[in-house]
Amino acid sequence: MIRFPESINAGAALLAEIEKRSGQRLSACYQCGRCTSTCVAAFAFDYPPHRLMRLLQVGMVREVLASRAAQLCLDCMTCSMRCPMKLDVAGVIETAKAVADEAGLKDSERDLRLFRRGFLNNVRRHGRLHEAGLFFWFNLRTNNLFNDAGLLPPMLRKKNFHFVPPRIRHRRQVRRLFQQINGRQG
Amino acid sequence: MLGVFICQCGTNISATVDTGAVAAAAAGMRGVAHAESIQYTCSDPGQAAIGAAVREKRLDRIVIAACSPRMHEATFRRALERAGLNPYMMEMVNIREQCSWIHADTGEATMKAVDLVRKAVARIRAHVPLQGGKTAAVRRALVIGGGIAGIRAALDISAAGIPVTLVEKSPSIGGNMARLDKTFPTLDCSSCILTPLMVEIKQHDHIELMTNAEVDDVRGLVGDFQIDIRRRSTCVDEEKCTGCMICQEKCPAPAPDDFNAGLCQSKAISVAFPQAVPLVASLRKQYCRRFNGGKCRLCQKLCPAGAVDYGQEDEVVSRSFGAVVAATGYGHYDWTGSYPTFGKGLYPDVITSAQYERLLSASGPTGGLIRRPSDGAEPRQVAFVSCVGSRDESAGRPQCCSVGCMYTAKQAILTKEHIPDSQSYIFYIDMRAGGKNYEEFVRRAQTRYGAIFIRGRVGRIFPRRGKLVVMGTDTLAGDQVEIEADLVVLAAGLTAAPGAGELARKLNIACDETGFMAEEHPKLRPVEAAAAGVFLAGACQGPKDIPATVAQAGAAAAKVIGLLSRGELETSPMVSAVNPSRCAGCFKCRDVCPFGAIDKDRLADGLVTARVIESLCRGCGICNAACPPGAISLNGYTDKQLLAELVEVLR
Amino acid sequence: MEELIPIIKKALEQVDVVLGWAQSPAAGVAVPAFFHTPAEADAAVFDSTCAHNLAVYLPRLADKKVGIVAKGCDARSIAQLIAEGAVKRSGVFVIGASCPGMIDVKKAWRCFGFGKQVCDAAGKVAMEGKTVAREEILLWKCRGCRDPEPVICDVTVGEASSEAPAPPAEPAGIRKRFAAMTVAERRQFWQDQFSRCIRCYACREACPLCVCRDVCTIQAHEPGWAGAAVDSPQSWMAQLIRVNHLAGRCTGCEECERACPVGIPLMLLLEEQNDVVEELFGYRAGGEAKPPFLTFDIKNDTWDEER
Amino acid sequence: MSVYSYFPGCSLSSSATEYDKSFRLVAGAFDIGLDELEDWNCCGASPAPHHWGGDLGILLPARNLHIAGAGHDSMVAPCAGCFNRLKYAQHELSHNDELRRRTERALREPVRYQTEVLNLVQLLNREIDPGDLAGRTRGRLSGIALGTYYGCVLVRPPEIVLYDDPNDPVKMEPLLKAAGATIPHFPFKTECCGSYMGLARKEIVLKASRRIIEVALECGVDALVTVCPLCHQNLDLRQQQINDAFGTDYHLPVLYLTQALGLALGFSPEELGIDAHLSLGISHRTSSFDNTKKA
Amino acid sequence: MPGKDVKIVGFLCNWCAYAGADMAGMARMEQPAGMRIIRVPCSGRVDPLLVLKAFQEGADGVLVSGCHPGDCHYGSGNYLARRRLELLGRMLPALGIEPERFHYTWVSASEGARWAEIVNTFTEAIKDVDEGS
Repeated sequence: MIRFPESINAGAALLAEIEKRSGQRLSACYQCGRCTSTCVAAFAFDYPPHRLMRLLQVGMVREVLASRAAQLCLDCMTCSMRCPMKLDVAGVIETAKAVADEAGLKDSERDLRLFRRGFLNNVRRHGRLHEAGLFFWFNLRTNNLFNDAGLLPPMLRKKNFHFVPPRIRHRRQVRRLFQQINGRQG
Repeated sequence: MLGVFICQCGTNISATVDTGAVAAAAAGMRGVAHAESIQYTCSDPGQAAIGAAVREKRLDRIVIAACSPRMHEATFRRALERAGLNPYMMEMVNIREQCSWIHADTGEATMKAVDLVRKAVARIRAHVPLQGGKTAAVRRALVIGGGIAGIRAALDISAAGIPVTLVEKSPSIGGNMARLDKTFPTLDCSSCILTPLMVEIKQHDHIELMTNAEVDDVRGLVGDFQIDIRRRSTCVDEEKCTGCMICQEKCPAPAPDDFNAGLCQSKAISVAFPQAVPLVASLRKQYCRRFNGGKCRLCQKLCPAGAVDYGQEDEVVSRSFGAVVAATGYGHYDWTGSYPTFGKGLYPDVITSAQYERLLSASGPTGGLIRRPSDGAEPRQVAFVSCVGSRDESAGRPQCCSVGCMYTAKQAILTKEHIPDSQSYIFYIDMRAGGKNYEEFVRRAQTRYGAIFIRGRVGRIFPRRGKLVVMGTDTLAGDQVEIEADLVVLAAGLTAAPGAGELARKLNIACDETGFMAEEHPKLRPVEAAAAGVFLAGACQGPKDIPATVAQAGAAAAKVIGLLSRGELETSPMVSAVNPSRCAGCFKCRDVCPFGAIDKDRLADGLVTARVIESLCRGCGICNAACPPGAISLNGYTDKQLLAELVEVLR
Repeated sequence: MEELIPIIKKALEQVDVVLGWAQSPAAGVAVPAFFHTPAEADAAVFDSTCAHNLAVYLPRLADKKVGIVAKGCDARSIAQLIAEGAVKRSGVFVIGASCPGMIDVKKAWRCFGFGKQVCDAAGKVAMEGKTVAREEILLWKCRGCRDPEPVICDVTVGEASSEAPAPPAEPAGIRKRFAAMTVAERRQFWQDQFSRCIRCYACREACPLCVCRDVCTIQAHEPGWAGAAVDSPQSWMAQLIRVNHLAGRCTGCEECERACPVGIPLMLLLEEQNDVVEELFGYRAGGEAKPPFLTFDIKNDTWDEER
Repeated sequence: MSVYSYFPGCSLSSSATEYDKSFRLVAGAFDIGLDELEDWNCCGASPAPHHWGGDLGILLPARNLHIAGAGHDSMVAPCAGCFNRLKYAQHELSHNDELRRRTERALREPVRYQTEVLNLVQLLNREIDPGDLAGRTRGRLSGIALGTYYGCVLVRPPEIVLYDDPNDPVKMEPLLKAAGATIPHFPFKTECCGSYMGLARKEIVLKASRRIIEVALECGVDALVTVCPLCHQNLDLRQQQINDAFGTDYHLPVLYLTQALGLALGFSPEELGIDAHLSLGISHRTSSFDNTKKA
Repeated sequence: MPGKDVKIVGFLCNWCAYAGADMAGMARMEQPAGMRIIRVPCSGRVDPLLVLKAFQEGADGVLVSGCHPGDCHYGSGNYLARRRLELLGRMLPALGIEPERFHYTWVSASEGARWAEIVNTFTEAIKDVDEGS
């Protein structure tokens, strides 16, 4: 049960943070559901986009931060393009994701987080993405060795699958860029 | 002797402005003999207090700090008159709309209010008593637009014995209502209600009907508008045509059928629809072969009445009117531009409710059988999409169309009546059924007719194997929805009628930001437009349903009757006047006057000076600003008055 | 320019009076003269000191038929008065004089001494031993003169000058300084300038287009646009009224500035205003069209003001 | 000859080498000089802005902008993702002082970020005159219906990328039409393909991409044309996975815009790397492309 | 509090701009308190001298607003006004008045939000000038 005003009060600070960072006023949402109607990933969400917006409106910010939806959002911005109130729904979800990162909420969508982390560490190491390296690393870490194995033969045929990682000269500079991240790492 | 009254307006003003302090400050201003703060100055006790103060302290000029003068200036002028003062010896100070309502800080708002009162006190010392004149009013009204609003207004005005000219742009009166099948919430047949009224218009002695006609030019002002009406050439002599439709039958040139919302084709020469009033054919030159390089004269040859005249030209009729009723109705929002995800109009089976209305109608292109446009099949699964071009700021249309929910429910009911094994789905956001018996009607659609209401806005419509996939959301169930529909009906929003803005400009009245004509005040002057003598009826003022339209048309008619029944009108004394002893005779005033209201006057000593023709002067004051020696002044807004204000607010 | 005298005499056959110039023996320069009879006309001269704009007399002679000797710039004033209806075209007979450019006699006097004859018989500037470049003592408006020939005239006198008008000068002196000033400096500049104003209204009296004369609002007690006090803000406001009333009407004849006994550079204001009017409306006072503030065509007024 | 800095990005130098190859061929044909950016790094792609607070989504592309700042006036980034990241970084660097300072701390000098960043369509529209193209292609693509698939990041967010209508982009059309192709109505041209979820959450990609292919076929599309390597991967490389997952039998070729134009210009499918395309290898339309080559 | 020390005189036509300012009030749109509105029947009534007089009397800014071109209640008043006012605006630097202190613009009766926005931005602009000088 949502208790008013307790719920609103409890979520007020976080909500204000999300509104400030995203530049969106959540109260403008009138729950028409068009964001959900256009979302290609919503079927995999625990909360569809319009419910994320509603949860924020009533102060249930933690539910949003911890949601799988916030992690799974593709940021394709279709919802933002369609919102009749011109709200940047994707931007709100994106902000929620960043706030969740900073708050250290790491339980949902571990594989996806792992992939993103692996991707970025891969770039940190080489300066560019080593696709084959990421591919094998991810499958090893997730104990799913045959994930996308069917794609390998055609890739190999294309000669597009490089086993030797790319290297750039100023890798150190790239690493310095990584040191400038504000949010929490890991 | 000056009296100052500070209105508290309940708490509207006093919540932010310390009215007591303003009154105290006013009491100390030069010439002020009386200052008080009143709870509701516009109320009876408030006006009585003004009267009492005038009598007791022999006040001769009054300053009232209250709401906007646009709201109550007339009220207080009457109050002064009752108190025995010249009504123009009053100055209003706007401390509500332009002070208490826009400031949060009491100190600041109070200080501003004192400033504004001081400005008015200074100004009113320069006031002089003004006396309005009387002018004869033309006893004839113009009604623009022949939909249900215009028809009702014309009938009501003429019932009071005032002649009416009814101007309609299209070939027949009837408007949008004539295109409807049935009407909510009673489901009575639209034609059955409307057609008798249309006929009554045609037969009425006091009503002059002009179809294919538009207002060309408007001059003059309330009581005596001179209006040019252009009657478009239709190449058909209205007197001779009997409406036999032989021409239409034989005409070889196809043309869009406007009446049927483009669902089918008509002919270049045609009768608008079988119940049209007047029942005459008209020829649309842009589609006619003869007017596009061809030699065809079939209609002329075949017309048994000899009514076809290719040489007919536009005719401009000039008339004088005492008052005007605008009843131009509404237009349909063109959704194809702003909703690319609905197919941009490329899917034939995505239609608007206006088109669906024609499919439902027995007089429509399918004879009342619901057949979808692409293949003529009878649809089983029908999806209704609400709020297309309504409540959508991304499409620049934030407003509610106010009738979509109701007519969509109606169409779902009629769908079930036409095709008993059909299923209707209504995507809605909020069900707005505020009228009498409306909610019950919507419930009926749901319970008795089994329409499935889905709360959520549709995101996409795309084709799949001859059907249309409607992707939406059921926000109540919290999940996405996909429907394979045979037919999709979009409840497209209502817009101002095409050309309404241009007409408003000619009539010198305002439109709101959505393009509908603006009333002077939503509660105090709901049918009055910004220009005196112009009234609004029906959907030209904003989207509304038929009952509200008819009611407003009656109200507009009552206003016209009230205005013209006395035969004469009071004129404003706020016109320009020339002080001949200061006139240099340069006539710059005459050059700038938009109304030709300046004439030459030869004084006894031979000097030539300017003179104002008061009956033509409208009180804009442009001449005043153009006069180098300051000889011409606009009563009520003289240089002296404005300078007094200016100096005082900057003190 | 001796051919002027017979032309004036001939004009007097059809007009009541001819406005021209005669030599002032005391000052050594030409001064305005009214010729009513052929005999009087013998005194007529036309040389480089005939700076006065005689059009200033026309409105007050509106009931007479008047002949007037006019330079190119004077003719613009006449045309403007006609366009505004202050003077009837049929009431004036314009003797257009080819103008060699007028000199600033005050500057000439500074060079040669007061009362010295500064023009020779040919109408050229005589230097009496002293050499001063002609450009230096020319009136500002004559530099880069746009109207050496009268826009309106019934008869012409003199050869069209073979000499090209002096080229427009780079802003020098006060113009240069003014152009370089910040807005705040200009505010101070005008305050200083108008602290010298003695409210003599010579600027207004010399102006051919100040047609209000005795009903002029600057001097009116009501409604009180500008007080009568001789102090800088009020004098400044009074001048602004005049400048405003000349918007789109001033032909740039410089008579106000020439008349100012305390030397306030009034033309800085009027030149700026004339430039803006020309830029905005493509209008230059002194033609056949009425000023842009008195006449315009709404339908074609598509000018986009939302800069 | 105008010369542009060229930012290939990771995809064009590994899994999408055919995009790079075909781009260079088309550029060469129109005398467009490409000067590959020296020592460029990964733009951060989709994961960077979505992880660790998102700063890397700006920091990584910033370095590339900085390198480009020393080179030509304009830089082309054919990969839609790289283009989007670069535009984003440009926007943030000019609006977010704090982030710019952090960038400069890493780069150890003031960052140069003003280089004009162009996407592939922008570049081609600027450099290729449709009339010229029409003359040189002699209608080789005529009779082929190409579905223009823009994806999401090329046009969104509109206030950052400042390019084309975000809901109904059309800028690919003039060139393809000039090459003789027909462009049927294709409503899913900006629908998301599932982005980078392929490895971690495959079902999202398969479902999203399936719908795009389904609608394309419904609209009579013979082949999709794209400028995004990730979209290409999801729609083409994973087409068989889609068929396996949904029991469909799709064989819809997916071409890079440069491949389509390359075909039109008479380059062979091999030269353009088209033989590498999975979906095309099993396509019923293969023959029609062979025909175009002969024509 | 914004605009506390900035005194602005606004000449507003009765039919459009004044009604627009009323509309802003009806929508309770908070605005700086320095605006002092003088109602005139038409922007064409605004003699440029009124503006200059306001500056002379110490106004920090002057705003003139009327109906949008084409919507003038009197047909052409605002056209005439914009000619006079445009000239005035361009003259101000020569008169020693910062042109930012003067603005003329059109506000319709329904544009309450626009009016509030105009008052806010104009007040800010004047404050900028004040701080700059």
